[in-house]
Amino acid sequence: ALPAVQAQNVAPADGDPNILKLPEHSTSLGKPVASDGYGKPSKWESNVQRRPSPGLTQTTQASVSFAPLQSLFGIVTPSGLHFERHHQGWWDIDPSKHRFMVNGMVKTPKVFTMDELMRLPAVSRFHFIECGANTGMEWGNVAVPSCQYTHGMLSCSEFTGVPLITLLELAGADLSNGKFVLAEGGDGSSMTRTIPMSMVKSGEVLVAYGQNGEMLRPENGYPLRLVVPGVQGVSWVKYLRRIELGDKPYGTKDETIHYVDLMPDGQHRQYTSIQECKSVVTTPSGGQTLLDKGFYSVTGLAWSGRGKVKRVDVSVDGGRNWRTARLESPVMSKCLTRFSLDWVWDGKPAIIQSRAMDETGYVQPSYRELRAVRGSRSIYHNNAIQSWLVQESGEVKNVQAG
Amino acid sequence: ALPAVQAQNVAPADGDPNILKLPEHSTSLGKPVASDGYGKPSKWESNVQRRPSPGLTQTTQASVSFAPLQSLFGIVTPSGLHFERHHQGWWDIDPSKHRFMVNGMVKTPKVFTMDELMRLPAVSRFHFIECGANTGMEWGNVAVPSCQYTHGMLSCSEFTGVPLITLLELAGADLSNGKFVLAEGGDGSSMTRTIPMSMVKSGEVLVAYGQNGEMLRPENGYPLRLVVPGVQGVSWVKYLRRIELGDKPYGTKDETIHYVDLMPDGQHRQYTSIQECKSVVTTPSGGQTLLDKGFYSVTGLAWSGRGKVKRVDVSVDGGRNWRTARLESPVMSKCLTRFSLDWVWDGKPAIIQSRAMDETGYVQPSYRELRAVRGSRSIYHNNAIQSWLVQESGEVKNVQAG
Amino acid sequence: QAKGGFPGIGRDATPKEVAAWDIDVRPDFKGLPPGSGSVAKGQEVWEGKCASCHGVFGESNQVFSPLVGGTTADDIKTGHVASLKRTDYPARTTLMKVSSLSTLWDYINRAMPWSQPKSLSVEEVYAVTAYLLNLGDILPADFTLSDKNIREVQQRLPNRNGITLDHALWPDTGLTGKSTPDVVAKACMKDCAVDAALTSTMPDFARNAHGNLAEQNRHVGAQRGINTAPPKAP
Amino acid sequence: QAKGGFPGIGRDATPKEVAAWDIDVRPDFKGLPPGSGSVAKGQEVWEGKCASCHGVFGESNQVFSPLVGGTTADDIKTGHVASLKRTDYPARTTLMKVSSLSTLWDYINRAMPWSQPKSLSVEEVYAVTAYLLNLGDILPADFTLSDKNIREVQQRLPNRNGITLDHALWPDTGLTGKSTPDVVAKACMKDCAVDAALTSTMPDFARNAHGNLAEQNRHVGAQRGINTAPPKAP
Ligand code: HEC
Ligand code: HEC
Ligand SMILES: [Ca+2]
Ligand SMILES: [Ca+2]
Ligand SMILES: [Ca+2]
Ligand SMILES: [Ca+2]
Ligand SMILES: [Ca+2]
Ligand SMILES: [Ca+2]
Ligand SMILES: [Co+2]
Ligand SMILES: [Co+2]
Repeated sequence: ALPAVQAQNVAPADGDPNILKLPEHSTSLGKPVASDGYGKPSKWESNVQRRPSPGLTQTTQASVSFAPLQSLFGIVTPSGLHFERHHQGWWDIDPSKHRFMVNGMVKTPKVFTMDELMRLPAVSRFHFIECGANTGMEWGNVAVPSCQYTHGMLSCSEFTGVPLITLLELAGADLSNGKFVLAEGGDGSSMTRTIPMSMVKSGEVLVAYGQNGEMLRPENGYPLRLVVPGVQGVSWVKYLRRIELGDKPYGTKDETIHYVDLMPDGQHRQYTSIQECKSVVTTPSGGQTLLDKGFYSVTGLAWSGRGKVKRVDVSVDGGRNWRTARLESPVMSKCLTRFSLDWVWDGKPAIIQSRAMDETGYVQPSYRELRAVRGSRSIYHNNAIQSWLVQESGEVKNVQAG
Repeated sequence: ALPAVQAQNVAPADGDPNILKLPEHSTSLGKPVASDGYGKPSKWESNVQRRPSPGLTQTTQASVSFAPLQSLFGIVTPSGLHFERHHQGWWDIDPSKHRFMVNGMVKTPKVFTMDELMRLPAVSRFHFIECGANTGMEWGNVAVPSCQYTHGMLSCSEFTGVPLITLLELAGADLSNGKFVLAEGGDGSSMTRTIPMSMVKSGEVLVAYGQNGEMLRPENGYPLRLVVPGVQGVSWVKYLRRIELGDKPYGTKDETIHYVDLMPDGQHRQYTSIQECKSVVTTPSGGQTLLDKGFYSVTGLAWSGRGKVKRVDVSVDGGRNWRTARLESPVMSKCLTRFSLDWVWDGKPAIIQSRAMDETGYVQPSYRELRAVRGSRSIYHNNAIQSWLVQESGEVKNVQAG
Repeated sequence: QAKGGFPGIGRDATPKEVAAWDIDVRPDFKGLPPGSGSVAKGQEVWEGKCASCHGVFGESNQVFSPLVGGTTADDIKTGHVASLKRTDYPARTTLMKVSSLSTLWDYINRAMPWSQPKSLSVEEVYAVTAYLLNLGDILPADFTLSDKNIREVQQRLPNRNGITLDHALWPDTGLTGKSTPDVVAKACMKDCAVDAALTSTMPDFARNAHGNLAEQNRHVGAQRGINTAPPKAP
Repeated sequence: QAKGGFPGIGRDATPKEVAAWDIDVRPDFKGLPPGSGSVAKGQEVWEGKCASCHGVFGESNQVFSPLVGGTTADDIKTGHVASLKRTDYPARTTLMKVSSLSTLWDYINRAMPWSQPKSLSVEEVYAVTAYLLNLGDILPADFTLSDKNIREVQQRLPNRNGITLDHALWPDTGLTGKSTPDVVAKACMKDCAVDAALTSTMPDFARNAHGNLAEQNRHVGAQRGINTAPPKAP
């Protein structure tokens, strides 16, 4: 019952007309250099887009668009496909007018221009960013058809910026009494989040302007955003205008009313920041249809907010048996890691799953294991093992199993 | 004699109006998600473009556009800014009609569709690609004003594809007698280049379809190109249609008439493939003007076609004294590595240089050292140390020194 | 930090600049500007500037989840919203979740009204916060909220005790209770015990809810997107 | 390779498919199709399909470097183009550089005429190759080039001996002579001997040759692009 895709591995009698008759591009002259001073993807790639999930939000400016993970390779997310999460819409801010302020428990509150920030020693690091609500629609049951919508609030870039600690030191920060910083955005929502100084002191929190070699995209906070590796995206404050050093957490809307996790006993967990170890098979995945029986490379992404991915196991029988997948190098801390596993599909139903483990020894849980502790109303921090059912028809369906 | 840029590090009496008067983006509602299903850079970034060098080529289809290295961060080149080199123009090929053939010293010549290639186990790796003629205009003397034109035939991406050895094995390649492969493109030029089987056997030569997470860009060979790490870009055949296994090199136009290096004795070196260890300071660099005296982070790129960059030294006095720069991690083989060094500019003339060393111990030469062996008519493989003169005016000029 | 610092980079902020941007209010009310606002004034503000989106009674889910509803007089006593324990309760309103009054004040002040954020006066923020609490039967109609009495009002928030920090999802020790993860899974490799039944599958009627998936996958590759354009034949 | 191979992936190529694409010709003339073409016929082809770009005598540099010129009768004897030793010789034409006739044949066959590549018949390729050599005084006007005599003609190529493989820039041993790099630099760190004079600088008249550099740098950052729009005042 495989779909009627033309069986391409038998040649027509003499040969394939796409070979025998030389294509136009082999027999004529192509287009000039710098046709685009800034190039675009092929017109044949127009299906590869970020998309909102219909009905998920009531407005388009306090909303989300999901990255098409099912069509991506490697670990870098093309900036044009980076997932979006805005609370009050996005802006394209004139960087020459943007200012960054450091205040609070510092000797002298300071103001920096972009010119000045970009003169300071910068670092470049590959990190994933995941929304705390990624896979949130699936806490109770299957809700969306493809990994774009189940896992697409996830992206990974090379970020360039100045370690926040450098700027705090420049302002004469009180590093013994200052325990938390507040990060604040310059957009309408002026997003605020509390970040522990221990992370800042480690040098990993960046005041970033670069993303994948160029400036941040407007949708991702141009010209300045905070990078808080391993922590949910909402802390990576966009359009960053201010950092305040304090001795207590700030109890902001998006850490005490939202991005709080409802436990079975009716209590809300607050300040749940870390994105725990998680993985998802992106090929094949929900909403796709396999062209034929035979060989496939099952591939996907794994990540952990606590460090490096150590191992990924893959099951094709719904979790009964597992094989350890290959990991692509380099495996970087708080960064996506691509895994893959050889698989010959025999045409029978199969349930594909992946299970990641990080360097702390933490193992990605099944839905059963996760729900046993946290119930199913958390909204945030759903890092359960994802199951894709490959049907005899070749169609792949989002299911929960195990 | 510094330029009349507004001194930004003194505040106006009460404060900066950009702070005191809240900007519009702080006080109103921004744009919706997925305004662009495939996003673009900020409108304020429009100066960051790839560009041809006027007068360099007589046609626009056998030509080059240069990546704006002076404006890039980290190591990933945004695909829209990837340098271009076409010999007969570029194409946007329908991938469903593209075929890939393996023939020559194989048991059975084989044909693959893109569907089939993309089912095979793939790897993803970060590599630089540099045109053999990069910096070629500068062999004899200074010719172009900025590092976009001196060094911009250089880019770096995460490439995804199938190791060529897998496909040769599938065709039953004669691995003991087959010593060379010919790679052939499907465009008008049907670019051909010889590649040694030792490289192919090592698994590092890829039949690639992915670049920075998405498909290759049309200008870079969509839907299929060869990746030959460490070797000059012309071997990374675009629009790849065929690989032939043979026992002798193929003597193609672009390895025996072009991409040959004229030595002082009038002999041409043929089959000069490797891009030797090289580096360039991108900030500050030619054609730029410093805004003020004071602190700068001198930063640039280093790479080697023979492996990893081991060390980069930077001089600000025209090569008299050197300090060892910081290297950004991860340092990957045959990949760009970003370096940086703290510098306080005192307003006096300074000549900035960088000198890279790779893991084989090879040291990037000065123009004097390079020309002593190779003269100045090679066109290709100019990896000499680049000098930028910072003038008292703040203007930075391309010079040759040392 | 570089030897000799970073000459030429950054300047001192002026007091007016700090005042213009340092608007946050912490749970201990650090940052709260002095002032007050009555429920009556708040009703004016609400009906003029808020109700169009959030509903006259804060009950609307047209543009966002309801702000008001789901709390009881008993919750005000216990500081725990009882309905949060129920799995059948339909909504989680703002007043059901909020544990610090500072959060409401701060957020309204920085981000509301949505399309004119930071346009409210200090009095208006006090007033409309008071009115929201009045809509939730937390404050009486004749109340005036101020920096003087806000700590007492905090003690009436229905969910003020409804929160926990006993988890290991904060990237530091100190603030939260646990340092080892709450969920501990096992990496069984062979003949693992699994439930054969699917606990949940994508319902057929939702097949097209996200558009035609064939148009959401590339045209070549190891697979295609499923054509979900026409409803699947039964 | 995966155990059990890759079932379902790839198929055998048909002989016609291989013939359609396997067009390369090696220096040992493996791949050269049998056939021939005369200088006279070549002139027809040249003047009809090539001269508009390369010039009637192959001398044009309108669209590309000249193909013909710079070789002498003596070069044909020695197999070394003498003018390549001169640093004052203006051009490096194709005939000055080419060392294998196969390369010319193969390239014309696959890529020329530039806007109609692969449109020439086998005879036309032989003929126009012969005509190019005739333009370079390498073949007489009454010559007919063929797969039978091409090896002898190879022995008349002016630069057939003008090449070297004695370098370490091939990523393998075997083909080339050296395995250690030709240029050996030293990484001096302190008080290094350098020439104080600049050996070359960007000439002022070329200041604007690449457009206004202010428009080729971002508007913010550690620096700006130099405004090269107006000619610099002296
Ligand atoms: C134009 C529509 C609109 C208007 C007018 C508006 N709001 Fe809102 N409000 C929203 C939206 C949308 C959100 C959710 C924003 C987000 O997702 O971050 C919101 C969020 C809130 C919240 C936080 C709720 C929660 O649980 O996160 C409060 C409190 C609030 N509004 C109060 C007000 C008040 C008070 C006013 C008037 C002074 C007002 N709003 C005017 C649209 C509006
Ligand atoms: C429309 C213009 C055009 C026409 C017509 C044309 N050529 Fe060319 N030719 C070019 C260009 C441009 C190049 C350089 C291509 C490159 O950079 O790879 C070239 C390159 C060549 C070269 C290689 C020279 C070298 O040193 O690399 C040869 C040989 C050649 N042409 C022969 C011919 C012949 C024979 C014909 C006719 C049958 C022909 N050309 C018709 C434009 C043309
Ligand atoms: Ca790095
Ligand atoms: Ca988020
Ligand atoms: Ca890799
Ligand atoms: Ca090249
Ligand atoms: Ca404050
Ligand atoms: Ca052949
Ligand atoms: Co939110
Ligand atoms: Co070339």
